[in-house]
Amino acid sequence: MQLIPCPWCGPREEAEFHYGGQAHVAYPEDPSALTDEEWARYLFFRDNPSGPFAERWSHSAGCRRWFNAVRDTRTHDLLAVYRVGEPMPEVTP
Amino acid sequence: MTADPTSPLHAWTDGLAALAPVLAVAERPFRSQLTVRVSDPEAIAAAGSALGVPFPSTPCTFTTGSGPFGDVEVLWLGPGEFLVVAGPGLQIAIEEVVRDALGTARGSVVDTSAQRTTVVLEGPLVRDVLAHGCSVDLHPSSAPAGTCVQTLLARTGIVLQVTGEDAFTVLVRSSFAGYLAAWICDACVEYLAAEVTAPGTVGA
Amino acid sequence: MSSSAQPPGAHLPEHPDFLWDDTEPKASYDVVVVGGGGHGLATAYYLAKVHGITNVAVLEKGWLAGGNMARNTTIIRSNYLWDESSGIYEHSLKLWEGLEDDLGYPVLFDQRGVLNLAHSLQDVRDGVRRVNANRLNGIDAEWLDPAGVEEICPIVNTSPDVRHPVLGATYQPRAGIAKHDHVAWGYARAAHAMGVDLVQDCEVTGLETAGGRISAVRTSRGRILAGKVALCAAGHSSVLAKMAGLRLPLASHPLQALVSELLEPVHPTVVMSNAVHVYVSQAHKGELVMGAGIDSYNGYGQRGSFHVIEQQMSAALELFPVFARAHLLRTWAGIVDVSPDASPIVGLTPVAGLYLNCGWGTGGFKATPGVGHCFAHTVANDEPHPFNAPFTLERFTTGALVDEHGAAAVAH
Amino acid sequence: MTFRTPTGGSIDRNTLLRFTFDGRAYTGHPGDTLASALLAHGVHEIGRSVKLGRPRGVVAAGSEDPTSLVQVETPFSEPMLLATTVELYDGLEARGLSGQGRLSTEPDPARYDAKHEHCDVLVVGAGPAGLVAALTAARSGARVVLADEQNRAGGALLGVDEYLDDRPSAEWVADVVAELKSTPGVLVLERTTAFGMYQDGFVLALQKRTDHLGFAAPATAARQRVWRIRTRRTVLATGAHERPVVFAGNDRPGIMLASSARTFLHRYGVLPGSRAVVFTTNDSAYCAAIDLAESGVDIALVVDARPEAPARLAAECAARGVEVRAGHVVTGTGGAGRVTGAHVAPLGGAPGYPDSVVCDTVLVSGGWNPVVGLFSQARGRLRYDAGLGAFVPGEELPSVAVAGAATGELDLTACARQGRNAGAAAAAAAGFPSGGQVALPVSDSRCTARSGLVLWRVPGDEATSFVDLQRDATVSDVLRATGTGLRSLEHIKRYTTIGTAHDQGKTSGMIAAGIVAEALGVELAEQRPTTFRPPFTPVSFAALAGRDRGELHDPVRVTALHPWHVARGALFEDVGQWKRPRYYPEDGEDLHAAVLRECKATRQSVGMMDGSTLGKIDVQGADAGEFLDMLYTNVMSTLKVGRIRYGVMCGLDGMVMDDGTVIRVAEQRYVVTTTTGNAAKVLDWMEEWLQTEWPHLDVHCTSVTEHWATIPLVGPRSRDVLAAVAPGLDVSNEAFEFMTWRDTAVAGVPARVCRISFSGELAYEINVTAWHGIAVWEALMAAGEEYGITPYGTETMHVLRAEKGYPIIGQETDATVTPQDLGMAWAVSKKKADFIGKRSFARAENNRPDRKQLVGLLPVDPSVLLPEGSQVVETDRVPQPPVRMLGHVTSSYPSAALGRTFALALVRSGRERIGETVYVPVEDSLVPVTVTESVLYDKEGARRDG
Ligand SMILES: Cc1cc2nc3c(=O)[nH]c(=O)nc-3n(C[C@H](O)[C@H](O)[C@H](O)COP(=O)(O)OP(=O)(O)OC[C@H]3O[C@@H](n4cnc5c(N)ncnc54)[C@H](O)[C@@H]3O)c2cc1C
Ligand SMILES: NC(=O)c1ccc[n+]([C@@H]2O[C@H](COP(=O)([O-])OP(=O)(O)OC[C@H]3O[C@@H](n4cnc5c(N)ncnc54)[C@H](O)[C@@H]3O)[C@@H](O)[C@H]2O)c1
Ligand SMILES: Cc1cc2nc3c(=O)[nH]c(=O)nc-3n(C[C@H](O)[C@H](O)[C@H](O)COP(=O)(O)O)c2cc1C
Ligand SMILES: [Zn+2]
Repeated sequence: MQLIPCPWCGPREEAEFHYGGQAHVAYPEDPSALTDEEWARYLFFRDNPSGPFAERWSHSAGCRRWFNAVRDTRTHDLLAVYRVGEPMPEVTP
Repeated sequence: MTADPTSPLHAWTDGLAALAPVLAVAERPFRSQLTVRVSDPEAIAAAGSALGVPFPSTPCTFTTGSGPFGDVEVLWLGPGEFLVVAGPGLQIAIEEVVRDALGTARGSVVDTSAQRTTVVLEGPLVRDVLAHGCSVDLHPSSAPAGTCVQTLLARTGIVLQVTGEDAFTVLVRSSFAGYLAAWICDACVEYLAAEVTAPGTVGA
Repeated sequence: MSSSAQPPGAHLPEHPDFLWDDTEPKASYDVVVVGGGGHGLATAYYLAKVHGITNVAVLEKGWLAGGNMARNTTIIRSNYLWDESSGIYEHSLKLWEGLEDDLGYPVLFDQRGVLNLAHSLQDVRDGVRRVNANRLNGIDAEWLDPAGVEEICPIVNTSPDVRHPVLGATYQPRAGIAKHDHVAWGYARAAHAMGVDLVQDCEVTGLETAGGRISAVRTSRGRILAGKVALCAAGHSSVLAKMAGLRLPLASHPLQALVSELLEPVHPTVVMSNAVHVYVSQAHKGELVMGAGIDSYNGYGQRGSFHVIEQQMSAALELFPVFARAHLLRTWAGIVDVSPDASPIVGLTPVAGLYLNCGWGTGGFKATPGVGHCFAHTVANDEPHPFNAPFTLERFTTGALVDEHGAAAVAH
Repeated sequence: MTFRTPTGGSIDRNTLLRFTFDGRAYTGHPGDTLASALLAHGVHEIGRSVKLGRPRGVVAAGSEDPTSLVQVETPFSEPMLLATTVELYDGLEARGLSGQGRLSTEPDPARYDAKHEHCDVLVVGAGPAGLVAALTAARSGARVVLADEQNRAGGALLGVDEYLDDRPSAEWVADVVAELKSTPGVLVLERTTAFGMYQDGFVLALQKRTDHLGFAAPATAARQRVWRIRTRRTVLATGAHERPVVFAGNDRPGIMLASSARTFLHRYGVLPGSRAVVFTTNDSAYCAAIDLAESGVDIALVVDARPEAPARLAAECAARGVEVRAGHVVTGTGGAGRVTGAHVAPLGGAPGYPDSVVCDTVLVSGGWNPVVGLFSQARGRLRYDAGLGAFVPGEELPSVAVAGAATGELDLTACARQGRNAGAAAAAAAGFPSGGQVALPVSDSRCTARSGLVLWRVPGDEATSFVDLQRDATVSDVLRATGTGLRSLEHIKRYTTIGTAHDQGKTSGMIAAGIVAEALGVELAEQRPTTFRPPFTPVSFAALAGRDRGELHDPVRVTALHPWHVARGALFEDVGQWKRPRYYPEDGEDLHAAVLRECKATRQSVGMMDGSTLGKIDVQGADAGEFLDMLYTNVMSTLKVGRIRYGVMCGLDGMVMDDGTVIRVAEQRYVVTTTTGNAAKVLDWMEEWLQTEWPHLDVHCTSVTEHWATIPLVGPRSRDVLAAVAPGLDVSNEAFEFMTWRDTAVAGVPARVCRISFSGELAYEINVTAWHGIAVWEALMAAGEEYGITPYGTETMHVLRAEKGYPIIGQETDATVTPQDLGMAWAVSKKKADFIGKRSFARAENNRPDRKQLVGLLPVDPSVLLPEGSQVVETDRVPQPPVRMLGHVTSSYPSAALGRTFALALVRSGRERIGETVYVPVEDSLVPVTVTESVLYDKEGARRDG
């Protein structure tokens, strides 16, 4: 069970959180302007790296806030936690 | 004709009372509860002064105070999200006052009085009982009185307030209240029995 | 001392005295298969056997069949909902039925039947729907009421008073389990015997193209020229595809499983329950083999979180109270590549000569012979086999998904 | 004959415990394990091996023992326990196993639980290293947990007669434990095995709390507890396990690890036999030989594989008349059951020479394996220590330190020093500066294992040279495996099954690795050991399930009206975690009869149901309309205050996700309803969009699902009933129109009444606070009595809505269905620039003419009820599979209103097929059905206004 530092509530057990996959995938400005390929990319295609990964978590059983984290998917170590809207911090895995 | 209200745990009154002396547990039903969403500091301050209690500015805490609606607690539920709790029957009046205080600031006020019910737990074993299902560190050094966390207790979400040395308040969604009561009673089984059997027969 | 009668399952057939030789990679191959799991080995085998292509190397970054092949709960069935899925899984099941003879290896395919339990009225509707679809697709399938479930597996708690009572189940008698290592080694040995090189400790670190066509793979043991490259890297598919500039609609998650110590036979079949989240069988030696829930986050660590195992145990005891004093002996995790519609991606890619077999997620062991056969066809002919033709990458663009979780809600 | 020494051991000789093993009665004492009690009676044969059926005994004294498998039968049957870890109690019944345990068919009556514990420093292992580590950390003021799997602290000291600082080691241990237990913030956990080390200082430990009490265990106490420990720092002081040497016939009962025999002597006052051969590769077994000799065991011979025996120890042996033969090994043993003799020959000597020594015991020591399982679970890299012949921790981890014999250090004072350093460093790292040095004990021990020879096996009959005694895997199995071409230890493990048994290779894994390396001619330093995985020792399923069983397995959610439903005899349906009344049978009615009655009463007069489980979300803010316009396929911003609109919500993929009504409460405030199952999902969905994509929107969403009790009042007489309980409300059609709402008082309680209908009838949905649900429901029942008001359940609700062609999310939809497929193109805005799902409607697949569409099906024979889930085919004869399927039956009911059966189905190009006959295979027949529109009842909507 990972200990995830909620930016507001501090470290809490993973069971209190909901995973939201890759971070920084913005809803397209104008979906109708996209080709089917572009729309499919937004809909289904995500980075899936082995290593540091910027991803979203929601403290669903706590303060119910979404935030971003950089986690090393090889070790599951959380390298950084930051709020929605902030840029991804530099991390050294 | 006016209908009598029924609280989610009314059928559990005796069952919970029977947990004494291990734990003093009782439902405190029908409290006025309002979910307030607001981030603007001025509006927050205005709401606080209208109720006679400053809203908590530290995450995972609650504040208490007294004002036109008597004793009022404000619980931090999340950034810009608070639960205002007062005695029974005040929800409509408080909603109005808070809405006025927020003025044009972004925010919302919702009467959620019956959404959750309140269970008060007291006694020296309260931390032990809760530690069977709550992963938050409740040691006084990390959860002093005034702490208020939203977390899980076994398989239900709760809002947990540390109200005194060995006193906690749990707010639980009404539909989960029966589960919570059953869980607490079950968690106390061993402690209740330890009251009658010789101590030290089992480990910590 | 208890009776000296031999416990069933104590004597498993012996492995053969020779499996394969460790090979140094050659400078060049007609086909390089990346990933020495079940799928990679089966693909190499059918390339050699069916298509006569033997200048083939299977490159494995660790030890052969040490990925998900070493970690899965070995459930084999073909009772999927959609026609596309039934096609390839039933093709596979038929191959399973002849595999032992085909490979000359005791793969211990045991058709002990698989039950998928229903716990809600909607589960019942979905189950009946799937049974009816299966039958029309020529797949053996039955709908059982709780009494029928009890008859097949008496230790399932079919009492109506439990939290999630069993309201019925689908049953596929031809489904079952096999011994995963035996399957992999059977394919490896047979492929090796036909001239396929099995190269272990050889991690592919780069894919080279020339003129839009795959030309070579870079590996931890040097550069290897390749006429064609077939990716069979399961959990690592995204990482490999990225080497060729491809992005895949996959997320790699930890999926855990566990075993008990050896027990006298108690569980005659395979039971899966999606609502209570249990899938369990008793393997040949006597250990209870159980799959746990998937961990929600992406992870390449081959380990998951323990609360998933704890939930698994409480769910298991709801269904099987007799398991109370069985002991958890070992837990582990694999890395499963999950696609958005819970169906695989098998076929060509925009890079000529590069072929993709991935997205089997939590359920690709059962497909090993089927996909090996079809993928070999795809690679050999540069054209999908009819059974894998629906499982293109393009379906995510057109919307022609084969959504197996929405409708059937059963994985593995 | 007894093998109990006259004195000694930490057993209570004054108390006699009775037990049976394999049906024979024996006695023992408190403090015994089942193994020590059996050995005291000379019983060495515990069970038989799984594959070969060979007799097996006791090899080690602790949890690393590979062989002493028993089934404990009292007070409750439990399989596959080690006799060496079962503490004796009065009335214990057990029997030996042959490799497989048996599960009881009775339900386990015991309780189990879990507890969270937080600490600054966790110390695993209460041997000298762990004790000093814990005490050092405790003195600093840190919160400390000390866990040891044994029933008392002391570790290796429990099995020796060493003096520390000139007093018995037990006294030193007792002092440390006493100080720990009296230090606030310290928790000492006995009988507690740390079995899993995870991320971020999360350690799981299993405490056996009442097993040792046997029949006296209180039924109210949790028998076993899983401690979920979250620690900032961990010190692993898990010690070392003695390693055997493999030789022919090494599996016979009576062959035991030397240090374990010493433990049986000193801890339990039990001798392993009468005449022993000691076979060692290092010094430590000499102490066993000397101690046993002094206790009256005839030590026939000490066989030391090293070319030269250690002079001082050899002299001590000589002083006791014990012969030491250096440069020799045990090459084989004899005996039908228990060992009766050992064959001794020079190491690497000429064949044919062996000297047979009569004995009933062979004590073996091949060196020591640090217990590194937890360190490895914590992702610590291991390194091969050639001097030790074992893998040791090969790196430092940020928050996990290793101390004592677990590092490979075998000297007591050095172990304790490591413990002190680790304890101090851990406390300091957690923010607690030193609180006073702990003095390091000095031992009078004569034997340490360091100067050993690494010897994996003695050449000899490979087929009886057992590597994994539990799995019956021998040297010949290992060599067969390497002969097949396999190189990796992982492959060899799987080929031979070595290390996969109950003991997970605690004593066999290292040896297997050594033999493989020799066979392949590779360096062990280049081999990776097989992976250590949780649990460290087996843990019962029930312990892990803990209290999450029965009614606590998964919370049952109930509405405020639930007690009423129960009292009324409702039968319930599980919908997610909710219990919803499915129907209310009267006088022995079955489902169909009850539902027909409920439907009829509702359509003809008035019915009422509990709709409280519907999700309700309060949406407030200046941008609420804009927000809802993005989430719903139709337009919500144009809804007038006071009015209600039905809405459909899709996922990004354009598939229907949920539906419900949206009411506009005020200019900047809406309340939306969701389906019961999707309430949480929809709220999360809203929050996700608001927080991550559109934080600029002034919108806040708040769940009010449980604040309200919701009561749909349905049927032509609903207006009369409502009028009776809501005197202040003008219920006329003109004053209170369809799809509008009013705030009023119902039965004297503030209520929000919505005029919506999911049945096609005149209907009202009455919302009051959950507190008032029962009172208002009862008032409605009373007011409706004269009209025969009938409570109905979900089944009737389903029939009524199906007659009207209204889909149920999750029943008519399965994540592959669009609003257009449901015939709800009217609810999909053409005007809005965008909303979630819109873009996906433009994909090729969404515009295929042969998509499955929702239609009605009327069996040609009106009495035939189609099973839900049936498939639909085109032809009146089923061709050879695979058969082309047109779709499937989603809902099917007998209808009181239609006087016949009917169904809803998703059918390829369904709307084009209206009027056609298609076929539904049911069992072995084909049922002809006519495709119709999905709305079958009151197509004109005449009944809606009453
Ligand atoms: C716990 C668990 C339970 C499961 N239960 C079932 C079940 O009951 N039934 C079922 O049908 N399926 C099940 N599955 C799924 C099934 O195991 C997989 O779908 C299937 O094994 C995948 O195919 P594979 O055997 O080729 O994969 P793998 O065995 O994972 O093979 C992929 C190989 O590629 C190698 N590789 C990766 N990257 C590189 C590289 N760069 N260079 C070289 N080699 C590389 C890996 O090391 C690995 O050996 C389960 C999976 C898990 C984890
Ligand atoms: N004579 C020799 O050559 C020799 C060899 C080895 C060890 N020793 C002696 O052994 C002692 C080593 O001291 P130490 O403290 O390092 O080790 P120890 O063996 O004394 O103590 C280790 C303790 O850890 C416990 N343990 C192990 N794994 C556990 C787990 N997962 N959960 C809970 N408890 C667990 C064991 O029950 C044991 O009590 C020294 O006295 C040393 O001299 C001597
Ligand atoms: C079907 C099946 C049965 C298994 N049975 C056992 C077993 O009886 N004992 C055991 O120790 N491990 C067993 N394992 C687990 C393996 O030991 C190992 O954990 C797994 O292959 C993953 O490899 P890893 O743990 O080395 O990473 C089994 C695995 C599978 C897939
Ligand atoms: Zn939080």
